[in-house]
Amino acid sequence: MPLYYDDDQTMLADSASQFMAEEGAIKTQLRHWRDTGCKDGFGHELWKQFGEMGFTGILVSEDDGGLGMGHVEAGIVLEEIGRNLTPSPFLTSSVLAATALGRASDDLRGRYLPGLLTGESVFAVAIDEGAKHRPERIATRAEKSGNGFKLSGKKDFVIHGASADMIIVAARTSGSDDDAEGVTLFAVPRDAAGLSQDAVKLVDSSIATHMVLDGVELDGGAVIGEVDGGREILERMLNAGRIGAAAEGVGVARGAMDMTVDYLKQRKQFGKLIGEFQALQHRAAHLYSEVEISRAAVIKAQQLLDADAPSAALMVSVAKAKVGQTAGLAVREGVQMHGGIGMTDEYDIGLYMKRDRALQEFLGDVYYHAERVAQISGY
Amino acid sequence: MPLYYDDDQTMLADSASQFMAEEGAIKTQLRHWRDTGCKDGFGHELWKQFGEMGFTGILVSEDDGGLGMGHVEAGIVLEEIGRNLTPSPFLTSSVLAATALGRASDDLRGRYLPGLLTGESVFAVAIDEGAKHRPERIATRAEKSGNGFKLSGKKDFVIHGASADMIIVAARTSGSDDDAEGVTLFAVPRDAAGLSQDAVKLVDSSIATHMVLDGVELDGGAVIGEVDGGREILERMLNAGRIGAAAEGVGVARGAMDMTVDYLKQRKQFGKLIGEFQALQHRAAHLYSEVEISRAAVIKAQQLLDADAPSAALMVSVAKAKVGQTAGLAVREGVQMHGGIGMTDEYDIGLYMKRDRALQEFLGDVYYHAERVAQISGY
Amino acid sequence: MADLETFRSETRTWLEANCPEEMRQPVRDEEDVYWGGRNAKFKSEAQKSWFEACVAKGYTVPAWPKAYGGAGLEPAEAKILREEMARINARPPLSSFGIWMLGPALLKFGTEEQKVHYLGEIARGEIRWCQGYSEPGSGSDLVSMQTFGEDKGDHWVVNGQKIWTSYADEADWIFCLVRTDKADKYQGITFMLFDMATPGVSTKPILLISGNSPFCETFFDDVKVPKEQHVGEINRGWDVAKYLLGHEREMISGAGGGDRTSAIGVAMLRQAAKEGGDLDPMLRAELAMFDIDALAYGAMGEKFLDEIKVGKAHPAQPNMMKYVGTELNKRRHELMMSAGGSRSLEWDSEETSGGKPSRGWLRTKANSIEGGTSEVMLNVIAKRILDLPGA
Amino acid sequence: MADLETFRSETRTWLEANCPEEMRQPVRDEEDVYWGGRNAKFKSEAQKSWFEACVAKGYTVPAWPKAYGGAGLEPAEAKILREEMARINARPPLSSFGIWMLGPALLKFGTEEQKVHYLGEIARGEIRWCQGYSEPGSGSDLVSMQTFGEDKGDHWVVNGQKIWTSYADEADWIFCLVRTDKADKYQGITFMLFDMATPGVSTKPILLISGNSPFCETFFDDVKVPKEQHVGEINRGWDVAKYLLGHEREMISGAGGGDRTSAIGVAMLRQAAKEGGDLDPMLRAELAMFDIDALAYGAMGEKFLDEIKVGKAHPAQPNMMKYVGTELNKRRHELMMSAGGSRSLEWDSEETSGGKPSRGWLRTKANSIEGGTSEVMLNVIAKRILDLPGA
Repeated sequence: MPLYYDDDQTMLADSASQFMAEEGAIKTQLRHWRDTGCKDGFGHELWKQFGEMGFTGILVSEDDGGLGMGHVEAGIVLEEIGRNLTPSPFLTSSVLAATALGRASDDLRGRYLPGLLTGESVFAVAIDEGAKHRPERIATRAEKSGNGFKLSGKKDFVIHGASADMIIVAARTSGSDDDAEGVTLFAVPRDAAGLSQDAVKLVDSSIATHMVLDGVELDGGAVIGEVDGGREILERMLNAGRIGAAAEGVGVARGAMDMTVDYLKQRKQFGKLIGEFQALQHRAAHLYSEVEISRAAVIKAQQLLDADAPSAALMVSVAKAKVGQTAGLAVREGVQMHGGIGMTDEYDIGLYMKRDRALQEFLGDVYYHAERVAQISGY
Repeated sequence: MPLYYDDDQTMLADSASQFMAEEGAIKTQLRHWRDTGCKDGFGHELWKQFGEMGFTGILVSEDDGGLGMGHVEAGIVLEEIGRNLTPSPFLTSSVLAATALGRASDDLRGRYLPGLLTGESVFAVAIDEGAKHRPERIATRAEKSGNGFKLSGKKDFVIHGASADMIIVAARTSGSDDDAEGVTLFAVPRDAAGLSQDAVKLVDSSIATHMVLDGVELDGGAVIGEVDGGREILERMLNAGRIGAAAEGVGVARGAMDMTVDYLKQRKQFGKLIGEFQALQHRAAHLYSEVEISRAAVIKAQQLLDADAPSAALMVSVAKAKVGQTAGLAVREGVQMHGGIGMTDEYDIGLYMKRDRALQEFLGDVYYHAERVAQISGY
Repeated sequence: MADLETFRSETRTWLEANCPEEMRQPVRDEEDVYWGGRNAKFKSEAQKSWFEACVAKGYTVPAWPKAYGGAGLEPAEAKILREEMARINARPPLSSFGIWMLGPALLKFGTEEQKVHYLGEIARGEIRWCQGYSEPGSGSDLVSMQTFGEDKGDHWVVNGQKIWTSYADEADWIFCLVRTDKADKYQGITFMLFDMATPGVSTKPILLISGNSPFCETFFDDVKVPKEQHVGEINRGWDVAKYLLGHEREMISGAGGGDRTSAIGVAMLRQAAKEGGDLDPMLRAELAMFDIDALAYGAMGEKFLDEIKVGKAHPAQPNMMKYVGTELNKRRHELMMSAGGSRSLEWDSEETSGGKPSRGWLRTKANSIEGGTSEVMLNVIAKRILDLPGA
Repeated sequence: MADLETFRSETRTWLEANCPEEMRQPVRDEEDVYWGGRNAKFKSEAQKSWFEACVAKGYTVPAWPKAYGGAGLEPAEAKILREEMARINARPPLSSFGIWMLGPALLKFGTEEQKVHYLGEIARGEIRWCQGYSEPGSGSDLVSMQTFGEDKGDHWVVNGQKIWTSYADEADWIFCLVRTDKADKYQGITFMLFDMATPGVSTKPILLISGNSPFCETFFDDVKVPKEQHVGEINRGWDVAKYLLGHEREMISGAGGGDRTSAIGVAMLRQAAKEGGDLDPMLRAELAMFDIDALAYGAMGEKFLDEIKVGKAHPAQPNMMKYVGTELNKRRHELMMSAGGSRSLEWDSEETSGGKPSRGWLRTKANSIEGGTSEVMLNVIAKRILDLPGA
């Protein structure tokens, strides 16, 4: 499959680009919800518009009423989200949760997918336990209780957890914390007894929670996939989320770069446009190269995931790590090249820096994925 | 102690600088011995001149007829060696071997030091076993045999091994390969029965050997320090050698940088001196900064070693790693900024690149010392 | 040497007696810093008594002459005082741009009368100063500034706008670059001093990405400045400004040690362990590479200060120190954010003392902009140290 | 699609029958490469038979039209042939600057007569070509070249000097940039072809830091070149040169895959294990960071080739590929040297096949110089892609 967009994908990119620039713009979305102290950090109206556009169902099968598209298409939407810093529950709901729900029972799919498609529902995932992404280790316990389970443990960095109607929780039904097997995924309703969440605002104005599961009782129908067999779905969900975050990161990098290159063409110092200075030209050209390459890595990984290729996991980590480095470079160069005004809240470049930082951390940072590249490669 | 040279050190630097530029120049020394296919890779006449200048005895105590100076002074000579790429056995004989011999018996000191002082003798050290520096692991065995020892094993990267009158060999007298204790240092004469060396020319035109010890019999008097107690002297010798190599590396970096900055002021392209291009100016300025900082780190480590401070080992590794990165940058930028002619044997810049590579590897490269920094620091 | 040892033990005794326990802890936030000035309030009795003891002893500005409110300490003595204060974690009794910036300029360029008057006020923390250098159109190209002082005989009438004036909204006086001759770019600037309460001066805080507002835009609308209120000669203010910039760069570089030159690997491991985790092997490698650079830079900082003392440092060397020190500090905070993981992303949680990691990280991004950008530093190194031809 | 599957199986059968076992191993050294030309000698029977089978089939230049000695393969077929050859490690039957450089220029700018004549010779490996572009004073600033061809009616008389002419001492013919109008910098250059045996042509090999001499200085002393021996219009040779430079950059970038885009971590671990060692944790981290960049660049290479096929690639994109690809390759060899340790330092030992690691490492340093330096590539990206104002 060629590594550029086909006609359908190009059309989707055009409409996502237009939609996000018009409806999802920084001023009307990110700044608005931030400055009004919104408890969700995003707008439900916009989320419903996502539904009307069909974006919410990109990864939902046609049988379930979705578009039945793939990660390339989800990435197209995410890249535009990244460029415009549009706050939305797209990544957690339509990518992460949708991927897991695709493997769930008819009952769970019927319960949750319709709300997702219309943008009425918001979903979150609870994976991390501690400040770093370490999904290899899951200590949260789900013990048999009647014909259901009782969940106990703590989860951190649950993005949109407080706004979610349902949270997918990875818990251990057998084995010890570091075992690969014995993991089960649960669809936990927001109002489950024993579930409490402590919401914190993050640097990018998104809202995450620290979650405590204190004997949360669920019936067997809440299990996604098989009991003790959640690892495979978890991996699938994580890889979908990682490449989604990487696609959004490419958008962040491109947004920051475009804004900076524009600035280089406007700002004068020493009687010249600063974009005439060769040192800045070379740095901008280097950044451009890195952004293009990162984007290629992301599309490659998306295609491999869509093809269910064995090398997909490696390429997902390559892409997440590479984008992490590139987007980091883009926002650092962006702020530096803007000079003093880059440090002010009035200019948007700093917002790119903040979003990049949160996105870097989500589902594994550069270091986590570099380690994974080494391990998958066999060294 | 201030981190600049005092009057005596400044005088020494002046005389070393003049001596090396006149007697140790690339054309008359490195190129001469290289192009005539010299089996030593250096000139014995020059080595005797080192003796006449007193350089050979900088680290030899005054009681033993040396100058009783410290690592700062040895580093002054080494930096000039580095700038001029002067091939000599100074680092292996007057730094590494001299440091170990300083802890040796009267007998060994009497046997070997006079020849060192006059530049009649050349010494080498045999530490590495394998292609990487891993002195924590010593597999070469020294078994009790009569009132002496019988040594068996293999050593690699023995610089000047084939030219040396005596080689200091680290061997194991007890314990297993990875034990910290149980190591003993031996002064092995070149003509010891069972000792064989296979000389190879290295990229920088220096000559190293692969050494096989096949039941080399030595009497007890060949032991440097105490039996089983060699680790401390070995560490001391290695740190002396490492900071010496780092000082030489600073010289290599400075030599390459100076040559390159000069070239930037001469070569024209697009109707301008290439040194007028801001991108090259910034890279040169960055390189300058790195060289200055590396030099400060080296002097700091030398002073700490001279003061026998507990933090010396950490700073030695910091300096060796930092210089490794900086000298690598200097020679890469040097060749690149010279353009095509930088790739020719006719120009000297490539010789700096070759020397840097060998020096980087000697006694631990950037990665080895970065690991050591982490371990000594406690993480 | 014996004298110095005596001085050390006396200092230790004096500190023991005069520095309250509460003042022997690291500064945690802006609240803990005492800036002085007309409207200053002490946060605590301890802060007040420590400040007053220092003023009486001349220890707000220990190296300044006694005549100007200092303690007249020799460099070696001042170093001992610093060491002894550091030993017990003593907080600075007074923070002030008057001490860091204007003071050195006055010591070098001021008249005797100015020194006695202004330095005394600074030493006693009576007047809080701010700096008026940059303008919206003049950042790196500072000398292109346009704020103009029209000559009206015994006074100037100043009009224009400054930006990045630190704490201008809380300052009493400003030291300010004003163009007094439009015909000469370099020799047409005067280094003026005037009261921020003068009619026509107004300020507007700038909200930064860190969420703080330490800087202002400052506007001058027909501000009357008496003719005697300038440092150095009229139209020669650029000399004073250049001198101060060098000084500022040295300060920002962190060459004096402290946080900016220290290794962080072990601290990050401990922090990870507190969260029940370990360091990623790859992050550990990056930390080691950072520690190497930080410790090497620390050695350079020491060397630089040693060389300055005896006049061996290249006059452009502060630019190199500023460049490397600030880039290093940005990298340090990037790594600290990585090691801190999602916890360090929190913007206003209690556990992060109100987002200290993330706000601190964002704050460092200004390091390589303020006081001369990294790009300007590299230009200066290329030209003044490497003598590369002008582009 | 069915046709392509048929083509694949036919190709597989043909290769099975025609590619000798000996030709199914990686190229180990220069000896293993067959360059063709008047003085060419085959190293072995296998090399000869493989070459001849390919010539007969048009597989020395599979994508060229059959009329010019190629096999006239469609892009998709050519890709299958490449894949099938790679699958069995088949060596290229013929290496040649005629194939890589002159051929594409002739295909685009040549007359029909030139194509039949020169392309045929190239396809059959009869003539070995070299390239005359750079001059001692004209490296990055190529267009400033001075070699001059004086117009003598039916021929030019060429005088001047070229440098970095690859294998000029073994080449039969040269394609060469010659100034034919001193008044016009860009539109005063002609792209000429002439026989290296012409009186007045002499060459002198350049010894490189790798110890090899693949390049020469080439001197022209009153060399007579017939007027018909030029490609493109007279005085419009710069268009041909620019086209070829783009092509060369694409080639050097390694975008086509192979070594330059592959990860090395696992190979380095195996190599370390062979020496009984392990990877330093810090080196392992660097290798992982490298592998990330290499695999991402590999994806970019694929994307770039896909886009070129359908005309979606920015025309200046080869400059980006060249910049990144060559910098990456230099880094790859630095890491390979580190992983190889002291063994890789050996200059002529048997164990290193005569210093392959160190000589190969040194060779890569030219990657970012030849065919346009990294600095020139960055200039082009800044101007032609980012549209930054001219400096």
